[in-house]
Amino acid sequence: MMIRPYGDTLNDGAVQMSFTLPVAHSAKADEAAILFGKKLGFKEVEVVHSNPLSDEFTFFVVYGKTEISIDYDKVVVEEVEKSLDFYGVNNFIKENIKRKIVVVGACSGTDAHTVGIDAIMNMKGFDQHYGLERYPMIEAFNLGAQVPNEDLIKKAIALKADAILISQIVTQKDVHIQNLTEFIELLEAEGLRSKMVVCAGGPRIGNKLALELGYDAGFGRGTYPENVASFIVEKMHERGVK
Amino acid sequence: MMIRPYGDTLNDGAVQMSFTLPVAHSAKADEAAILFGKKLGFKEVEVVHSNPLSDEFTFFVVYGKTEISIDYDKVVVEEVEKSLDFYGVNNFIKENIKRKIVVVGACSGTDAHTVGIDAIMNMKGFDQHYGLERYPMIEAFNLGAQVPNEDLIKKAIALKADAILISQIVTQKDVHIQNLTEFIELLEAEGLRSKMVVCAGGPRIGNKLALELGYDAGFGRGTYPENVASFIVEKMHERGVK
Amino acid sequence: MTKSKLNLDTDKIAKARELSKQITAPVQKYIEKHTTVAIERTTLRMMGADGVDSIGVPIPNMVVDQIGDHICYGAAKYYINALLKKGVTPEELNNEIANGLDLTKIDFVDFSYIEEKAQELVEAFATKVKANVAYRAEKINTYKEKENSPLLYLIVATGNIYEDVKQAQAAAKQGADIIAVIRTTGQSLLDFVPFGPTTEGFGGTYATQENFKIMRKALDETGEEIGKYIRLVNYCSGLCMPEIAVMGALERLDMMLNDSMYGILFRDINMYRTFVDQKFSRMINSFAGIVINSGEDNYLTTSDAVEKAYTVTASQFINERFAYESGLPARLMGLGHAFEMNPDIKNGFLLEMAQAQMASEIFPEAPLKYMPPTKYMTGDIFKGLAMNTLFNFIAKSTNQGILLLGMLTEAVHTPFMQDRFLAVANAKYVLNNMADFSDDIEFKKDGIMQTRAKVVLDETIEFLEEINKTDLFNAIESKMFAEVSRPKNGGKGLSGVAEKAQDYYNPFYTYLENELNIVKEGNKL
Amino acid sequence: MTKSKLNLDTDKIAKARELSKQITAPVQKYIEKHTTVAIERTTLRMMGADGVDSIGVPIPNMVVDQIGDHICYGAAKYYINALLKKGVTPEELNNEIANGLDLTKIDFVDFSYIEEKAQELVEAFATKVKANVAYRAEKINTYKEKENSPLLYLIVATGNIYEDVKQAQAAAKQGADIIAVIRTTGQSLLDFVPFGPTTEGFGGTYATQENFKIMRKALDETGEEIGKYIRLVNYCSGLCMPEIAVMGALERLDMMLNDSMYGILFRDINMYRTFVDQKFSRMINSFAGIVINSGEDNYLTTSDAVEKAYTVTASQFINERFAYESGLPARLMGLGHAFEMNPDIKNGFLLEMAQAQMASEIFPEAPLKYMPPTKYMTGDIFKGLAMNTLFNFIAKSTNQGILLLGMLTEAVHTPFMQDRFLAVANAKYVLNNMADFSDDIEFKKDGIMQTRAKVVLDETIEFLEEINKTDLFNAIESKMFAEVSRPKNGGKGLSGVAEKAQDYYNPFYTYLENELNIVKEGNKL
Ligand code: B12
Ligand code: B12
Ligand SMILES: Cc1ncc(COP(=O)(O)O)c(C=O)c1O
Ligand SMILES: Cc1ncc(COP(=O)(O)O)c(C=O)c1O
Repeated sequence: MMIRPYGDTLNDGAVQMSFTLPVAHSAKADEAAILFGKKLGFKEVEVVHSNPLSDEFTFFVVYGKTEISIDYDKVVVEEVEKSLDFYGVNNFIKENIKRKIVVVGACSGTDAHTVGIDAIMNMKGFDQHYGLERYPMIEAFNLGAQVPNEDLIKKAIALKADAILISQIVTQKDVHIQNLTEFIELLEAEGLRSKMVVCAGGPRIGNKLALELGYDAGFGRGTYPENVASFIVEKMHERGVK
Repeated sequence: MMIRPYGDTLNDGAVQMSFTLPVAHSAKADEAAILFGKKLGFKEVEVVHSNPLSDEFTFFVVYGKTEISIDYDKVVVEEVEKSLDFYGVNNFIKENIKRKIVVVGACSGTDAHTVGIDAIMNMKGFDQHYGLERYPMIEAFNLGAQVPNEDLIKKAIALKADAILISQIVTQKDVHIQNLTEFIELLEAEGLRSKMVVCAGGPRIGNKLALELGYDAGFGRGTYPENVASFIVEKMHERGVK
Repeated sequence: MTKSKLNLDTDKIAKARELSKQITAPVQKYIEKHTTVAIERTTLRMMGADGVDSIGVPIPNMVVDQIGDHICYGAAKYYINALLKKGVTPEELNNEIANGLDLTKIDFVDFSYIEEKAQELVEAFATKVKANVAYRAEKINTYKEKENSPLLYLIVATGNIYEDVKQAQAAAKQGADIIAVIRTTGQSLLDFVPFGPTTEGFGGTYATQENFKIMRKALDETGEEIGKYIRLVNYCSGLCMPEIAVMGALERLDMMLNDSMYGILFRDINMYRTFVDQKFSRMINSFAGIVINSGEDNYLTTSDAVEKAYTVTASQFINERFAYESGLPARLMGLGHAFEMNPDIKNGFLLEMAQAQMASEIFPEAPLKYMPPTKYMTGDIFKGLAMNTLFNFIAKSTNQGILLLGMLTEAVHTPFMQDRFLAVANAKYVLNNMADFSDDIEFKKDGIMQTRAKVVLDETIEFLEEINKTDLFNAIESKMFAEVSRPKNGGKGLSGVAEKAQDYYNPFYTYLENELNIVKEGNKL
Repeated sequence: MTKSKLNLDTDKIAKARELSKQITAPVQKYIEKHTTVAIERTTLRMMGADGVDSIGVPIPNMVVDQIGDHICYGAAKYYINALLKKGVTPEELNNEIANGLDLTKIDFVDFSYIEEKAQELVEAFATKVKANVAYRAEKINTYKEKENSPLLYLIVATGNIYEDVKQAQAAAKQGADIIAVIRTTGQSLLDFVPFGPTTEGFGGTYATQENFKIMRKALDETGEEIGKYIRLVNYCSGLCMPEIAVMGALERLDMMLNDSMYGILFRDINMYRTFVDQKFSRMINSFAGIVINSGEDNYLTTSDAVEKAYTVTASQFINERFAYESGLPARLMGLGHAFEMNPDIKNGFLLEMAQAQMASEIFPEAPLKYMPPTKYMTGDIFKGLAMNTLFNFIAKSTNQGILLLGMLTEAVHTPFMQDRFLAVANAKYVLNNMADFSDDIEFKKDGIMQTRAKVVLDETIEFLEEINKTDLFNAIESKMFAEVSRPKNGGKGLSGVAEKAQDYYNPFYTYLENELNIVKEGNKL
């Protein structure tokens, strides 16, 4: 099924955009915005608003209609779409792994945003979903924020971790990618990569990106503790971990 | 000079978008939004928000970065960028045309939005800019709204119009294009096209569009009376009208 | 009830009401003496006249055309006579008319038979409408607590009834309480109602009985699914005002845009025609429990909202009076006003709040219809959203009844599905976040807001006095409303007005007058 | 001054102030007895120590390293001694240090010469800073009426000082009154201040003296162009708190994020180190007429804003007390708080307004710094914009001093240029549109807002009493603030604290104590 955006009629291809161009505000600038919209593949482009941000920059609000469409049937998501719940995860561990599993998590590098990893790991959890610490079959260790990659690995070894959870919130200049890559390289250097389930998470982290960087999975905005717990235990089971 | 959008660094190509896709809200839908963004030419695409609008539609807020750029030096605007003011227009007429000119205007077809044409023609004008009725050298006739094309032409002939101004505000299903096209065809059928300066205007009307439809000029949002007055008199002069 | 914040002088309010009564009295006299082609077509529809002929002319129009000048006697007896004489059902009769039957060519039966049959037809009509009223009341009662307060009103305007349905259902799921199907541009000037489902309109969809039915069904379905009664709105306005009222009564619409002067001022429809039509349309709306929405907001799309605020208030008083005269109770009066001041005005928010609060204190029982910013909306959708946020804030804190949600793209296009969603989300956020703000504050004595309301009320009274002096017809002619002049005998539709004959006969009109306890102007003293 | 809306019990407010005094007293005692590497480096900078050696170590750090344990005598005399002995200017001395000169290897001159030279250096420093204060005062005075009220505060955070400049100038032209250059993540944990212009930071730009200079110049230029004094902000926080204060004093910064406990709680810096450093940093800020911004908003990024509102108020009292003890007048206290409640809370707006109004009534002279929603911002930029709109509304109607503008993309990225523009436009619209709203309303007696403020004040007092019972050090250790525990001897930087020797010498500290009329804890009774 080919789909394209819907404004008020099927397949009208309507999209709202806003952006800034590094030119002074003028009729020419408006025209440039239209041309830019056309180059993006819009057939009809209207600059419905523009105003100067300074002598050298202009802001535009633009509506466009495009004939570009994508084949929805061909869209593939490598996403853990279904997930066990709190009880499901604990039962799954009891039945299949038959011992408590150890999960170590941290917000690594210079990143100091603990709220995300806390939401996943702390007792209290998030939005009425218990965190991993509350799972009877999980021993969860939340190392907090600003944990250097080396320390995280050391700690994981010491605690005999089955899984490592890394949170990365700051993404400016791709600092998260550098940091996540460094971690995996260190882990591989230690020969531990295949022994642990390793997940990354954060609002700008997708499953795709995480896979590309060598992680087992990535979890974005709106993740609940059971989503990652469920993934970990199924992955462990799949790998035959006992 | 090649330019592209600016988010917080020159040439980062950052654009904000929002649109709706005709699919249920799901991880797959998010992925579809990303693919759509990529197909528009964005290298990095992030769905920062998505939510269902109904069981069959999902709304997305997306940020993307593109390498698509346009050559600003090659942007051409056929826009009356400079304009005489109230006094300039009157003097120009006195000096060059040497008689009062007649301008007839209306909001035509089924369109009932008078505010725009009133802003241009009525005494009071708009935003402290006098309307054409106040110009000593212009005889302005505002026929109001919902004027059928035939009536407008009849009236223009009767009043010996030098210029006709047409306002079109409603644009849904391109009703303005149909209407503007019909008018020009009628005018040509009457053999009058070359005898009059004909301008279209309205918030969704650009100069480009108007030229394509066979008008002498088009005037969009934020037009002041003197902009069109100035265009009319210069055009008349250019055509050697006395 | 919240206690008064504005400390308005109740004597002044009473004075304004008294003036409106005086202003509308001569108009009422005129109304009583006249009928119109639209009223007669409406009466025909109430009896079952419906359908179109082979070239699309509606049966009610055909009948009225046949009757011609004789509509001064009322169309009812012609149609009833034919039913009796032919011994057919209305459906059958409609078919015959479509095929060329001329009702004026049929001999009359004895009038007592006509009266008897009329009784039956009136009852049949009344039963249907009463069933609708009961159904609505029950559903609203059952699902009461899911309703927003104010009710959230959203428009659909695709031009295609089937697309409208999709968008309306989505809007209802998102939280709308009310769906208005915007009418295509131009329909108000048609002197007939198009027939059947339609898919081609500009800036809106044709109002047809079939479209009403389609949308009603769709909203009922969605309503059941989400456990809510979704109200449906259309336009009871233009040259077919009462006809659309009856279609709405039959198809269980819940609200109708219906103003006593809108057509005159904004569509250049003749004033006599409009006044006569609006009365009957309101009687029907009242009987069908339909909330009317008056159109004071329209003044502010051309006039300045600060300077001309008093015209809004004056028109509310006049609309109220006309509504009472049509038997419409206050709880069905969705009197209109709008948030249309220039956003650059210092303390504009206070002036808007004063105005909205004033309306709410003067018309405490009326479910006021509050219109969002439109005129000062621009392509800057982000600014527009902020304006809508403050608008929603005022709506809640001044206890409005019906909140017409503003679209961030108001200046750009008729709403996209996502625009509607963003509007509902915004309203829900604001309404909940400052739910009891109004109860938690008082206005400063003689502060900006109290003073503003006082000034506007004074101006309103002054204005009503002027109108009363010259009379309403002359006032309209002399540009006193909306800065347009409408000559008494100008505009569309005057030829459709006829003076009633002595023995004018309209059993439905009479029935409704009785049901609604309407005291005729003539009988008043 | 607007009269009280909340009707708070003034005895309770006095009680809270008295408790804070008791709470900070033992801390003051500790502070008086200690110095830190940062204080000594600061003192060195005040005398002219600056620059870096070939591997980038700053001169002040080199000197303090050389002195080692002897910083208990103060670093000043070593540097002054070297100046005298070598007969060089500070610049020349810095060069020699960079090339390996060890100050501790130089014999001491007679102490009276040192004191005499110190006098001269203090004077030079004071003259510079006083000139800055005078310049700022004059400009602000000249351009007064162009300022927004509250002042609009915008951040730039590109990581590159030259990009920051572009964005800052654009923001100023759009209407910002204040520009804050956000600091790169991680800098607060560096025990030195980087040197020179920098172009590589994450989520912010390094705070260096050169970066300060570059931005100051750029803003002065734009300010002159648009006829406004643009205030510049940076972070006087982390392990180099007082050093950055002095850099700011010299480069005419106008505001500094500077909290008495932020570093402890949110950066895990040792508490003793922080308390000692913050005092000197505030003395410098005070002398330089720099408004401090405290960081109470940070509590709410991890704790719930409804439940833990009292921690904000308590911290404001504590920050206020510490500030007084450092000679900082109320007019320089930008006490912090934030609009961080869950937007889904019914009447959340009222709770936020009560909190903001309370801060404003308790600290009437302080230019309160009001932080926008961040925690509940999502990728739904349209909802975010609405939240910012209500936030701006409350800021204006509760008379906040410094309005940190919210970004609709808060949950997405550090601000784009257009985000900043939209924020200013929104604030300007709201502030103007409801300019005098606050003056025009009163709060209902014992209504939701009055009750809420009363409850929070009561909770604050209870909380302060608990802290007072256990003492502030223990309170921090036992998780009473921000739900984190910080052990007394844990965290970064404790090794940089030293007990002052009997003959500790710091002519700058002494000079400022006198200038600012600071009564020592020891001398109090
Ligand atoms: C709170 C906050 C702070 C607090 C952090 C307090 C704390 N103890 O965590 C404070 C004030 C200290 C702070 C500081 C800074 N912040 Co901050 N902060 C935020 C804020 C407002 C909320 C983040 C949050 O708590 N979200 C709520 C949680 C629950 O969501 P979440 O993190 O996305 O987590 C969920 C999922 O992503 C997922 N998840 C997350 N991690 C993981 C890991 C795994 C394994 C799994 C399975 C799932 C998972 O599950 C969670 C639950 O669903 C955001 C803006 C925003 N509204 O998002 C900015 C924001 C993240 N901060 C930002 C910045 C730049 C900073 C600073 C660098 C600014 C500066 N220069 O000083 C500093 C430095 C901090 C540092 N060294 O990292 C930027 C990041 C921009 C970017 N994309 O690069 C943001 C987006 C604000 C902005 N627009 O500028 N910040
Ligand atoms: C006021 C208004 C009305 C009033 C009009 C009153 C009147 N007497 O004009 C009323 C309430 C009657 C009305 C009705 C309708 N409206 Co209306 N209305 C508006 C509104 C709010 C403002 C328009 C306006 O006055 N702008 C101010 C003037 C000064 O600006 P302007 O028209 O752009 O004119 C300037 C320039 O464009 C230019 N210009 C314009 N014409 C010309 C001509 C020439 C020759 C030149 C040189 C320059 C020029 O100069 C002017 C000054 O700078 C807009 C929304 C908005 N905020 O824009 C909707 C809007 C235009 N309406 C709309 C619609 C759909 C309708 C209806 C069809 C709805 C319905 N189904 O009932 C009806 C039908 C009217 C009809 N038959 O045409 C849509 C149009 C959508 C579209 N793009 O197709 C809009 C955009 C609202 C929306 N989002 O749905 N409307
Ligand atoms: C009371 C009233 N009636 C009717 C309409 C629409 O009228 P028309 O169908 O004539 O465009 C409006 C406009 O919004 C209105 O306010
Ligand atoms: C008072 C205070 N200081 C400092 C900072 C920033 O600290 P850092 O530089 O440690 O990230 C903040 C956070 O916004 C703050 O509120």
